[in-house]
Amino acid sequence: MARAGSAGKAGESMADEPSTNGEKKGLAALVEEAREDAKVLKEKAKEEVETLKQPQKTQLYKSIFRVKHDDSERSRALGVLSNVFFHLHPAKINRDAVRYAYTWGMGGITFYLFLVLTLTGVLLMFYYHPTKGQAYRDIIYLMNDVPFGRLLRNMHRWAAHLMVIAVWLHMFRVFLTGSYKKPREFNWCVGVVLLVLTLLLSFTGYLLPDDQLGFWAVTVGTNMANATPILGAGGPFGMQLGLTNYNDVRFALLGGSIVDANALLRAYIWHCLAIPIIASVLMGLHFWRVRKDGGISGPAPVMLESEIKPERKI
Amino acid sequence: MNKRHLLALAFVVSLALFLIACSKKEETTEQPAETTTAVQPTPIDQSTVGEVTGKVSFDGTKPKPHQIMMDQDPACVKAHGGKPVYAEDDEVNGNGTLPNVFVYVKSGAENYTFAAPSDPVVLDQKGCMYDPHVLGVMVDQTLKVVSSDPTTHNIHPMPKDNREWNMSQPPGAAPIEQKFARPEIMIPVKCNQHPWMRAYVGVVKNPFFSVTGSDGTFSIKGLPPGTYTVEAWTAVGGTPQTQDQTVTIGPKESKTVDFSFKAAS
Amino acid sequence: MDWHQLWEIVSAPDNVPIVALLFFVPFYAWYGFRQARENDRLIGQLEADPQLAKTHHRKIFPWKPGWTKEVHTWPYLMRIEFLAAIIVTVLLIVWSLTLNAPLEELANPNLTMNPAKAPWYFLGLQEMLVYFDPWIAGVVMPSLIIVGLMVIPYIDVNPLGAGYYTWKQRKFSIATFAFGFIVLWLVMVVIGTFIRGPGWMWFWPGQTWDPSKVVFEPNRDLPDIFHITSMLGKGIFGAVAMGIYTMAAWYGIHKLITATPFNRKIYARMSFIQYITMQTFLVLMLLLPIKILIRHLFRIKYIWITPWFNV
Amino acid sequence: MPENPEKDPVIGQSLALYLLVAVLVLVFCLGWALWEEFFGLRPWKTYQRAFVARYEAYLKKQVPVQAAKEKAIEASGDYQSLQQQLAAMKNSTAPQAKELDDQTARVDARTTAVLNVLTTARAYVGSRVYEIEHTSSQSGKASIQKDLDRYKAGPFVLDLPPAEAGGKSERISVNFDQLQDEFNILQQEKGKLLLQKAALLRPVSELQAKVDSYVKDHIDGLTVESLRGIRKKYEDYDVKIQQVNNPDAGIVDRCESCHVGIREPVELTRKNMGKDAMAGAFTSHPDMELLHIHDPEKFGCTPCHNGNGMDIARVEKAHGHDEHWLWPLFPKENVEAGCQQCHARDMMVDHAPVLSQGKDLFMWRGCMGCHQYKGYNAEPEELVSTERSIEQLEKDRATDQLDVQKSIQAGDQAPDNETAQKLYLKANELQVTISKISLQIDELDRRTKYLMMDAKKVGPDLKEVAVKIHSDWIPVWLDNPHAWRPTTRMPRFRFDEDELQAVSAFIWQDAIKAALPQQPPGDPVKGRQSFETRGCMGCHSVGEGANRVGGWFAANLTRVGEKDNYDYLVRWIHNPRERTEPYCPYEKRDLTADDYKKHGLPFVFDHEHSKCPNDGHELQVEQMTVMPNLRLSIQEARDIASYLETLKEKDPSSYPAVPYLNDPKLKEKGELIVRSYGCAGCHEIAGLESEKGIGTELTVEGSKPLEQMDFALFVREAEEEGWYNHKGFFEHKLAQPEIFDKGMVKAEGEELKMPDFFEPIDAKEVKAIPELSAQSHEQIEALTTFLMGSVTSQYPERYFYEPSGQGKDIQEGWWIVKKYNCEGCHQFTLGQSSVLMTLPQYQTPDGKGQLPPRLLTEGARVNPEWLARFLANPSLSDSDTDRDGVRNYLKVRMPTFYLSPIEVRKLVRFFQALSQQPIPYIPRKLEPLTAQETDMARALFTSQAAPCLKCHAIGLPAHDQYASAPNFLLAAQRLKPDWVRHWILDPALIDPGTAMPSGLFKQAEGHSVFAGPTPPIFKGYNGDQAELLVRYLFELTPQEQQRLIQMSGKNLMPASAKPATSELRRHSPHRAERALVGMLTPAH
Repeated sequence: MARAGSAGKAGESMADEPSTNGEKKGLAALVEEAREDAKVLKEKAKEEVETLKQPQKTQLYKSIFRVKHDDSERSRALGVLSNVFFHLHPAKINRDAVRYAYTWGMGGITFYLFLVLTLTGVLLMFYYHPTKGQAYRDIIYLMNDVPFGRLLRNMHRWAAHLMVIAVWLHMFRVFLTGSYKKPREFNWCVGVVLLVLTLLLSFTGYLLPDDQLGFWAVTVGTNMANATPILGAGGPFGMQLGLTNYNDVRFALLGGSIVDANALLRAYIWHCLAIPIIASVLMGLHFWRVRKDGGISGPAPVMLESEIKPERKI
Repeated sequence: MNKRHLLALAFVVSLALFLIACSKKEETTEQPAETTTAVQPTPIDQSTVGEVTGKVSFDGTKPKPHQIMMDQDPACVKAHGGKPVYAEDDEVNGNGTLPNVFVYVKSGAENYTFAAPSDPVVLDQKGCMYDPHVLGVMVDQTLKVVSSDPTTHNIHPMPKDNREWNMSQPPGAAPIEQKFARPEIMIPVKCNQHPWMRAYVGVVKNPFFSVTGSDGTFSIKGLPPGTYTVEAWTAVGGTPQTQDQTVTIGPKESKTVDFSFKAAS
Repeated sequence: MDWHQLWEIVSAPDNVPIVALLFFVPFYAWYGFRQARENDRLIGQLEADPQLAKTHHRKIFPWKPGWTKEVHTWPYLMRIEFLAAIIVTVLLIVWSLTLNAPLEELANPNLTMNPAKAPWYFLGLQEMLVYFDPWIAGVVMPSLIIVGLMVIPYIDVNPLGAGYYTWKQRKFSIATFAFGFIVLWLVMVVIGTFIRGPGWMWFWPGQTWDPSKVVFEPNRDLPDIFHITSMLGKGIFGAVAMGIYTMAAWYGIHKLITATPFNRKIYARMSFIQYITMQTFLVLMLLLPIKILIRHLFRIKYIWITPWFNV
Repeated sequence: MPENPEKDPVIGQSLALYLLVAVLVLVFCLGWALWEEFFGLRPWKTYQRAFVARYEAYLKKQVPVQAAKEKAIEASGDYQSLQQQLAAMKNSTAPQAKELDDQTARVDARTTAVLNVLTTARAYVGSRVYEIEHTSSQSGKASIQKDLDRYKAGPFVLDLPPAEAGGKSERISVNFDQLQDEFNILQQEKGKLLLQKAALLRPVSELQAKVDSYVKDHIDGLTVESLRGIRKKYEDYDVKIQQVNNPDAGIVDRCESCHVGIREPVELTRKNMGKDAMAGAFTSHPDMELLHIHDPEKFGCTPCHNGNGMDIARVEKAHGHDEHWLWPLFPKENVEAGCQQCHARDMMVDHAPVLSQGKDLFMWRGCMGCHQYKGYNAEPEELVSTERSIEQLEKDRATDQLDVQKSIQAGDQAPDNETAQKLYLKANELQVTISKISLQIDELDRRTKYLMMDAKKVGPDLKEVAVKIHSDWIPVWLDNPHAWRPTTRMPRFRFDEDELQAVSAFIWQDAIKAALPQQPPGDPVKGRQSFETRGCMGCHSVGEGANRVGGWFAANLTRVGEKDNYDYLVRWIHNPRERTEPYCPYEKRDLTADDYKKHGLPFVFDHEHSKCPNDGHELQVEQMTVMPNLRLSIQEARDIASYLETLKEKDPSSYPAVPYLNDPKLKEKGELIVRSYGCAGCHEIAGLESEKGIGTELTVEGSKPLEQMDFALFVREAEEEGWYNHKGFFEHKLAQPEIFDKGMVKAEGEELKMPDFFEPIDAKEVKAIPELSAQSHEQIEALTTFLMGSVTSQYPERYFYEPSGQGKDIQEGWWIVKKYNCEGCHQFTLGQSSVLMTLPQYQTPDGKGQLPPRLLTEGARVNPEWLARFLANPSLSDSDTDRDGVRNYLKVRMPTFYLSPIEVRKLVRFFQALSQQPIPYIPRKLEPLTAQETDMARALFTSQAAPCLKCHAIGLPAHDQYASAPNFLLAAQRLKPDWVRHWILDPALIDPGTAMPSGLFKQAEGHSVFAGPTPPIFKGYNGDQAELLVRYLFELTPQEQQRLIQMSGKNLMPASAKPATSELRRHSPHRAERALVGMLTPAH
């Protein structure tokens, strides 16, 4: 308040000035003064327009892009290193590592599909309520009313399928090239967990439209959980341990003994929240390990049988 | 923004304006109203018209005349002075011909339109009987029902295709005037108070009809040249029956068509 | 032949990925093995000529002196990544525009779908339900698969073949993996999708999926053939049978991993734990095809019957 | 670094081209996605554009057509005179109106002048008042008040324009209050002026409105103005989704996005909307009236039509023809199925003849015998629940009685009086409760009796087979009923020879053995007369094939003589409800004379003697047939039976003998078969009375999942041929139920049980759908429609048609009307025709006079209490029953249906509701006649000109032989005075085609006056003459009627009347008809 008051006073006194000194200077002087100011401003503007011709030199540009983007070695390296999205990559890689024949590109495609799924998934969440009855209606609504809704849902569905395929092929390639061998053993394990998570992601999404297809697929799936030894009511030793359909592992998964409203909600939470978070963390780990384990495994120079070194004992 | 961008923008804007200008609704004009005039009769060249005449004969044993018992209404008995009255449908003329046969052009005249005559056809109730027993009217021609009896009648035509009506007519009341809008062969007319009373009205679209009289002959005049189906209708013996014949008439020609009915079994 | 039905199954939107898989997997298998063959040829050359082995750059990809050994990620890798991303996007959009994601009737617990199928990637497991009890097919087996996959790096002591395609140097491990992945997983998925019809019955491609089909499925267990009727007898017999199988399989696998001098060399590098682990997983894995064969050829349901579980 | 001899393939190779191509393809894909979004998935845009274009073109064509019509109307005399009237009125009021307008303008000008000053002043005063209100100190208030008062004192100067025409402007100065007054006065003045003007112009504007709407009211179609209005609307048409959204019922229907013209006020036909397939989508709804009943804004489209109202991306999808959509559009021929889900309670659904037929057929064909369906055949179920309630109440009563004892005992021994009183009170309360329960049980007992009266079976009682049927005929019939009697509703069970013998033997041996009284033969010629005129043919027919004449509801009687005993036939015609032995549901057996003898009772059982002598339970004392008792004399029954016997084609003895009928072994086997085929669903069979229907319940069969329908081996075929749907299943099942056994290997007795209701035209040729007659197809279509509509609704129940009050009465009434085939003789609505109306003997003028009364306004016509009496006993007499209580002059006779009071009540309410008459009926009080008025009425009645007594019966046989209308003596009890008044004024308005003539009265000076010459006594009478007659009729006594007859004397009945001749005339009203009646039945 005080500030505003003083500012107001200052304003008043400024406003008062011309009325007191005005007589002396006269109108002509005032006009002259204003013209001078305008000239300065014009100069400045001109200057700045000139600099706009080289946008990469502006403060704005520099604040975002820290390095030059030219063909120099340094720029190319920095371009990767200084970019949070690209710095997963090393600045330089083995010349043959770019070869598609070796990598099949499946790891990258899987990651890309994950991004696509995240994007489309988030958009789908805007229109979806994980409640019985409403869920199905939402899908109908999505298919018929939401702009690009049909495309969105289709893309989400097919990207998920494609991701499963890509993951499998990725694993196939990694095995064929023996890339899980020392020092990449642990990263292979992370990969296996990611594979399982991918399948679970897809599976939990299956139920969400709440249609016959998803309902029965999930029923079949969770009935297996019911048969878990020791944990499921229908599995070996389940009965002996006093398990029923209301306290076994399937009940925990579904929040009930059948696939119903609770199951829908649980599937939704798993699908949209829990698994994506876990998968993201593990993905980060996976990529980080790739870097730390010396980049991608090859193509490495072939080794000969004669070159096998004797094993180092612990 | 450089010059090229400006140009492009200008182009797009002008294109849009042009399109808007073009899409303005075309002027919607309505044709002037066609005047639909009342139905005009088809002109017929009176110099070429022909004629169909004929005789309707009766074959076989004459039906036994049935006496009508009017004792239900003394006024009716009185009107006949105690003389016995017989049903008209049993009548056969002395010369073996049939009266009360309705002969009309059933088809062949569809291409002509005719205006209904302005004079009404009269149906009288005399001595609790309809006079005439069989009559023809044109579509939209007035049927005028009068009563010469001192008792109340009601006139109740029972058509299939036209609208049914049933009007009471006390003695001395004004004539009832009605029209029939659709052709129909034949409309029976009855009086609910005197169940024996029966008349038949033939409603046709053309003026080519005739009812045989006590000589059993008929004649249909004024027919333009052409081929026609002529039908005869009779209720002789109590059961309605019809017969068809085709006849071709040249200009100014006169043809004879004879019918022969038996009593219905 | 019921072509109409075959077409309906193949063209069902949700089955499209499997059809794609039928093309992808052979293609990439061929793609990988072609490089493996080249590598093997190179290895042969180098083994024959130690001199060359010292100078050669040891890759099948061409290399000339003077070429840089490393390239910048930007743009040489990234451009490929972008290209791949664009192609995948195009593929997805086209796919999404032409095929609608399936949406069936509202879920109705009173109306059982016939067949009620799990998502296609789990159909291999569902197929296992035919041969094993749910707890094995649905719980034990997936766990074993996951654990089995994870132990691979730790039991594969062969130091060769890291970072390049080769067949010659890793015959056993590649054969085993290919068997597990292609035969035991993908083929089962394909069977589950295309062959299993209503009532989870076997229909050859082109056979009409008739829900009312009736097949002869004798409920016969291995002990029954030997006329063992008592529960205890069945239990003991089953344990003995399993024991015999384990011994035989163990012995067979052992023979296999010590078949060649090279194999013996690798075997010598293995620790005891590694050996036991490997044997365990391989014996269990082998149980699968054997059980399938027994089921299909001899129509035997269980081998080992106990009051608590059946195998 | 050495020179690079070769280009490095990794670095050197450019991917630019690939990237470019990929990006281009991507851009193309994005474009494709956009196109798909805006056009590909929006085909309705094309539809709407096409519609707008075509509709505009059509309207453009319509304008001149309608303009011509308008011109014709404008040219009419009525319109011209209206116009002239209007012009004249306008001219006459114009100067006054102008004067008023001028005055108003002057007042306005003065108001403006005042307001100029007043606005500022008011604003100032307002602000000062606010300050006063919000100033806290009294002194402050006072000072502002002072300031304000000074301001108010003014002066304010006003420059006012002249107040009068030609007056002068004035300048006045006023204070604030005066200023305000000035303003208020001016306002009032203006209000007055406006009122004056309105009063002046009201007649003008009323006439103007009449003129304006004249063309609209008289034109056929729309006026040019409204056509232009529509065109204007469509000129700026915005292409967008047109949808009905009713969140309450979950309806989102966008059907109108393509079917744009469905609700347009202009009737659009396929023809005038173009030639391509699209034109079909643009037509108007074919039944606009339906849309008025079911507002589309509330109901949308899919609740009636099915389809997928939300998905309009493809035509097939919108119509719900894609897989996995549970509610595909109903096909055109079954479109009425959509009515059923909300109209399940209606037996008769207006606007839905096919569905109504299907509902009726479900009952008539006996489907309900095997298949449960909610609402059908409710009596047996209700009977069971009533009996259960009685049992429960009896138990309660017993407990209460014990409690009474206990309470009294406890009271007797109570320590103090207070406690004792409490306990005694409790005992008393319980005793009252017991009485109430006892009364309730009595009521329920009576209900049991009524329900047993109303419970009917579709087929005849098989217990009577032994006394009724020639035994040799039984297997002939069972083998193929259609072959023996093509029109029968008894279906063909596919029995093989063994089963046939077993079933025949069981039925024969299971039946009651008794002797019937021998009947002497009657006169077949008279019998034929009776059969053709008494009304038998409202339900029954005679003659086969093309010669068949008569109703469809009951059996064709041509060959009845080949199977039935003459004695039984006579008993049946005399009283079809007569039973040989009563059935006791409690003991589950038929009682014999011995049971009665044991208790010293005569073997008499009827509705008055309906309790079991053994246990007091209600008995089934009558045949469970809907056939009524015509109350014929035993002689007439013999005549009819004799006549029917003459129609047979061959003698019963010509059937092959069946010696096995008495084989007891076959009986056992037969019983199993009869049980498994559910024969007892339609027939009464000894020992199987309480069998349940063997079929599936069909109440919601239409929404049963297809997978659960037993297509057997036909799934593939059905899919390929396009009938793998509910419609296909129902049609095939109905046409040939055994089709789904085809190819199946089944053990004996496992085959499908449903019999063949429809016989193929050519039985030898085996086809998926056999060739059936057109009539069979029609019935199958109707039943299919009914079943397709029988669904679990997805809409809230409050959307169902479940009316209360009169709507409910009508709903319930139709079930009874259909159950007893009332429509065989009567007409309830104008569109519907009774069976009798279509028969040849009723086509002639005199024949029409012999038809049973039409019941178009029955509820408004008759007193409901009288109607209840009449329905219970149409003879209206306990002793003389061989007559009709109202219309004894007709040969056709209203029979006795032995309706229970439940059904009588429902029917009475039904008729009252059909005519929107309130229940209970409180008669209008009629003014008693003065002596003068009585004399006048008498004079009118007996005058020559008044024909009333000519047709109306008066109770004298010599006169009544000519009568063709009911006796006036009935009027007071039977009729409602208002109806009578309307009736005598113009009967044709109430019952078009009636024998009673119109024009008996004319209107004069606001009264109705007799049209003929009135007797002199009427001179100077000012009252309403029709009302006078009504009052007279309702006061009419037998004595008064005698007096009338005496007064009429000769006019009514001439001395010459000879009963002999008149008798002859009475029976042959006109010879033409007599001849026709003879032609009816084929020569034999």
